[in-house]
Amino acid sequence: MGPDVTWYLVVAALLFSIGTLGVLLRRSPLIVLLSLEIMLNSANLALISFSRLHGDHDGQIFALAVMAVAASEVVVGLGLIVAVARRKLVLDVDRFRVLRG
Amino acid sequence: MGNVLVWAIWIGAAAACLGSGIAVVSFANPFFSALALIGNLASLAVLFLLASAEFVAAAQVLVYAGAVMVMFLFVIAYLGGRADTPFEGGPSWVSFGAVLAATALLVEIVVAIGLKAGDLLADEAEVGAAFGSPAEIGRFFLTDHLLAFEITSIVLLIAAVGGVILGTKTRAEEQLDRLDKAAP
Amino acid sequence: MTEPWWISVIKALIIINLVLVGFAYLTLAERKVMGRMQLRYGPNRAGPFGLLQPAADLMKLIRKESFFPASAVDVLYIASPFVAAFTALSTFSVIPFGPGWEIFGYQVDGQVVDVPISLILIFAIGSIGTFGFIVAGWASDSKFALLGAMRTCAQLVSYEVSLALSVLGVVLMAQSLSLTEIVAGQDGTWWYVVPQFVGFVVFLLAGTAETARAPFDLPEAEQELVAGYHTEYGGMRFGLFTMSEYINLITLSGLAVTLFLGGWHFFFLDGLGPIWFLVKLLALLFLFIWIRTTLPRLRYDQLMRFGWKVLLPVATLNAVVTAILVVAL
Amino acid sequence: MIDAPKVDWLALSPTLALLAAAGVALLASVIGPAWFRRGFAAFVTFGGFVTAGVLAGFLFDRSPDAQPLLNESMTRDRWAALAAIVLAGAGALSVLVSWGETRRDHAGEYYALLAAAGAGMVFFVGASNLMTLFLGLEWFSLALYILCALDTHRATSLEAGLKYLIVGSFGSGILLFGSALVYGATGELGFAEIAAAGVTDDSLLLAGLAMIVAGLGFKASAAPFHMWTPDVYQGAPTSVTAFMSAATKVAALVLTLRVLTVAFPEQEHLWTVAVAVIAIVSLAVGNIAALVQRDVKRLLAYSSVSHAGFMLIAVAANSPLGGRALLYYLIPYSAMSIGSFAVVAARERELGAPVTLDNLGGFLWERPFLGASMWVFLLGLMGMPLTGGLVGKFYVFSAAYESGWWWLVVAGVIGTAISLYYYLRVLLAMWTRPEPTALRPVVAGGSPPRDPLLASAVFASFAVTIGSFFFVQPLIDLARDAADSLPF
Repeated sequence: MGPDVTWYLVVAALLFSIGTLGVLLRRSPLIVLLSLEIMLNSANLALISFSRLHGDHDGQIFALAVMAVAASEVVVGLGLIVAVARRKLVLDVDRFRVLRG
Repeated sequence: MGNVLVWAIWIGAAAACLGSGIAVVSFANPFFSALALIGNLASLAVLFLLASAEFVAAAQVLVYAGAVMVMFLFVIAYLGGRADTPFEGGPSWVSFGAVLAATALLVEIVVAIGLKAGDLLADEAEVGAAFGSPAEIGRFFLTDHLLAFEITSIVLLIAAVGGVILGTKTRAEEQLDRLDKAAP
Repeated sequence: MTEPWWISVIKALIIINLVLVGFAYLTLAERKVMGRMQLRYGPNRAGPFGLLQPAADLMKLIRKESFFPASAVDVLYIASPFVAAFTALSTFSVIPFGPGWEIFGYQVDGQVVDVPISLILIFAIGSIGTFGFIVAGWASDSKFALLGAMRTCAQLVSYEVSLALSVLGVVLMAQSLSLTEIVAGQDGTWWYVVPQFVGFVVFLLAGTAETARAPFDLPEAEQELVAGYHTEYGGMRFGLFTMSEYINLITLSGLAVTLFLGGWHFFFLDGLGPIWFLVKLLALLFLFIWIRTTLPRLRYDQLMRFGWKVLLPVATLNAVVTAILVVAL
Repeated sequence: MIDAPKVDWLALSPTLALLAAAGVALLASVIGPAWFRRGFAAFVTFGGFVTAGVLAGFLFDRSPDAQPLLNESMTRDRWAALAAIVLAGAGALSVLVSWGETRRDHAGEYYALLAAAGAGMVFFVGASNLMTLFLGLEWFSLALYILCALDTHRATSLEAGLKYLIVGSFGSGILLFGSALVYGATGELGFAEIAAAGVTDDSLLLAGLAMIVAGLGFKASAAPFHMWTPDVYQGAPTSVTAFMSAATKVAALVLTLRVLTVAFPEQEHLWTVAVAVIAIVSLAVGNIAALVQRDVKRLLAYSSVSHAGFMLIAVAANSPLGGRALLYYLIPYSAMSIGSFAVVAARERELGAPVTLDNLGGFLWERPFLGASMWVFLLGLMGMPLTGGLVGKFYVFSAAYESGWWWLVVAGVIGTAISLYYYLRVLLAMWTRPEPTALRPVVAGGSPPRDPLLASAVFASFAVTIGSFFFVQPLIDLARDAADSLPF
């Protein structure tokens, strides 16, 4: 037997907070997107370890659906980043200052 | 052999997973971050395998490594130097708040898990060899979770449409470009 | 009876070496065949009939200076050829080449490892191999290499979809993702190439594009891009890239044989499994060389249009029709 | 062989109608000739929304008892059906508002995405397990991200899209991790099954619940998860803002109440307090930040944050009356919100510039109909008599009082009092004629063309805003029937 579910969950929680930090701290939208992927993946890890714990497939199915959703988010996010770069705007989340108030 | 080997692989994968996660958020260059994320995804796939989710593990590598990360690298290479942004300058109250929020989140979850660890998490269900196999997953996708399956496809379609829309240059943009060129 | 682990290791070593030798002589064969088709001799100086040519090439590549551009990103520049070569070599391990034998009381399977989702595994590992090419082009810090890498990127992603869909028909008919079961499904009946002829054709076309062979060799079109993503590579690092490309071709042909051409089965003398596998493999490789010598390269936009607007719909239609027929029949 | 699961097509029909409309509009905007795309797509999308509304009405009639479908993937009940009717109405009005937007590229795709987002929301309100909840959320969110960024030539639009995407995905990431924890604690995904699992004071479950509430708070743009709202509302094309402000709020709040009451009845003492706190923070942040705004779209965005606070009071009440109040309030709120953004859109098209308090001068006299309607909408948002806003606030407050939340009532009243100030500023700005010297230069080509479709949308919103005051009883009866399908 390998490690029990608790250990998986600790890894998932750590990974989730790493991703959260990345989203909140980084300014490059590309890296923010990458950090979002980490967040979604940590949730996947939690889902899969719980699925193993309960011995039913729902968690794994959920994880697969999340994968597709993550891919979709990346498509739209990258499309937006390319469109922003095409307009020669600065790629910096903090320097989007047109809209403020 | 079995037990020690599983633990060794697990520790290796978990360490790689966390290490590459930290690398993703701390590299200055998005290209390196993306490469670190590939490492992250691969080590997660190993963890999935150890949690008897073989199909999800394979799909993880196939979907993420095969499609998502290629797309990422393509865009980063396409943007070239414009993709680089320096790391946060000095500590601002925003970053302080972010660290605080993330730490609070982490503590909350770890405490929750820790409290839980005693009773429920210890006894894992017995699963057969077919658990997590493509046949089982497929059966659930076509029966209990049919709606989830269909919605997934709709979400992907919307994303594809969005990618095309945002990726093409519109006439309004071309007009702006012409104005930019005309201006000295 | 399952196979002891040390037999797997020995078998893996043998197979890797066989594949490497196969690669070496594939380069020679390609040059010879191309030469003949173009009314030339091809290499014929090193050894009888030029048979030592691969060895001579190897010596040349190894003895070359391993330089790299000053502005290249060291770690990635050095690592990416290894990634490409490693993934190329490892995919061959799940392809079954024989029925499995009992030798001196030990079970020896007909493939290096047998996993129930071997088909997905091949695609997964293959997709990791893509990164070798992309990262190489980016890390070289050279215009041509970067352009080549981005073309590779776009082309591989576009054609991978069709490749995966073309295989779906076979998976539906065999009702399994395991290559051994797919081969077993073709034993004593029609090979899947007959009911899945469309799938086979799509697989070959998409496969040609996946391995970036002519007429789809846009990523390394020498007239436009010098040598594509490996422009800045020399010596054995270049050799590793070439090796991974050829080995990918061999694996792809092996996969085509397994999926569509009955694997190691044949109508008679079925006991000669590996021999039949090799014969089919060589025939397919010859076909690929033949295509390369005869067809001109596509233009880039034609390539993309063909991939998305012709190959993908055909592959999808094939999969859908197969699914309907499998359910209905 | 796998037995095909039984699908209740009627329950899915509003969603499917909108999806079909999206598909047809998308195909037309790819295949059809250029002149044909926009009109056809708009027509089909409008038809899709109307059909969806009619089908949802039929569904409302036919499903007096809630029943779970497809292993609890979704629920067929009156709660979802009434919300779907409101959503369909909001969508149809948004199509009318969008027509005047002269977009040369992606005009067809715009309507297709609008229909797709509507389909997602109509599905989302009926979702009843954590997986379909997450997927439905992403379904309409992705469509909205794209819609926000559709004007790729405007920096503000791109910025709005990117911000919305990042913050929205962050919110759904939190929601997802929360769902995973709840799944871990109970081993179930379906709402009712989670409640039936009988896990009460489990730390995993509570952590998950907190994260789910936070994740939904992002979508409902409740403070402190509202930071994207002003930027996105301001940057997005105004017709999209109109749709978002009404429909997203309906979907998010309706589902919030469903998931909280169905899945977490045992934790009621915790989540009601959490929701009440979020409601107060939203009221405070929304109303105070709105005081200093000069851009009308931003002002309305903060006003929508404060309204999220009002509606969360109804959620916190956790009673049949609260559910009734929430659904009733959403009807005039959607109309007022779409109507006011429609007027802003009209003014924006007239000026070719963002609408601020400064360039709104004399609007009431220049465009009497639009100006007067705007007055009515703003009075309704304030909660003045003769509009549904008053009745809505009254019901919300009485629900809160009935459940013993008297301090929520006090907070709501204070919030309303503060809000008078900034709404009155807008009213006053429209009333005051600009100085004769400050006359704007005449726009080339004379006054803008009349937009009868936009005017009819404004008229419909106007009618609903006023009508919901005079026809309170039938609407409340509908809302009561709907709220009865939730287990309070």
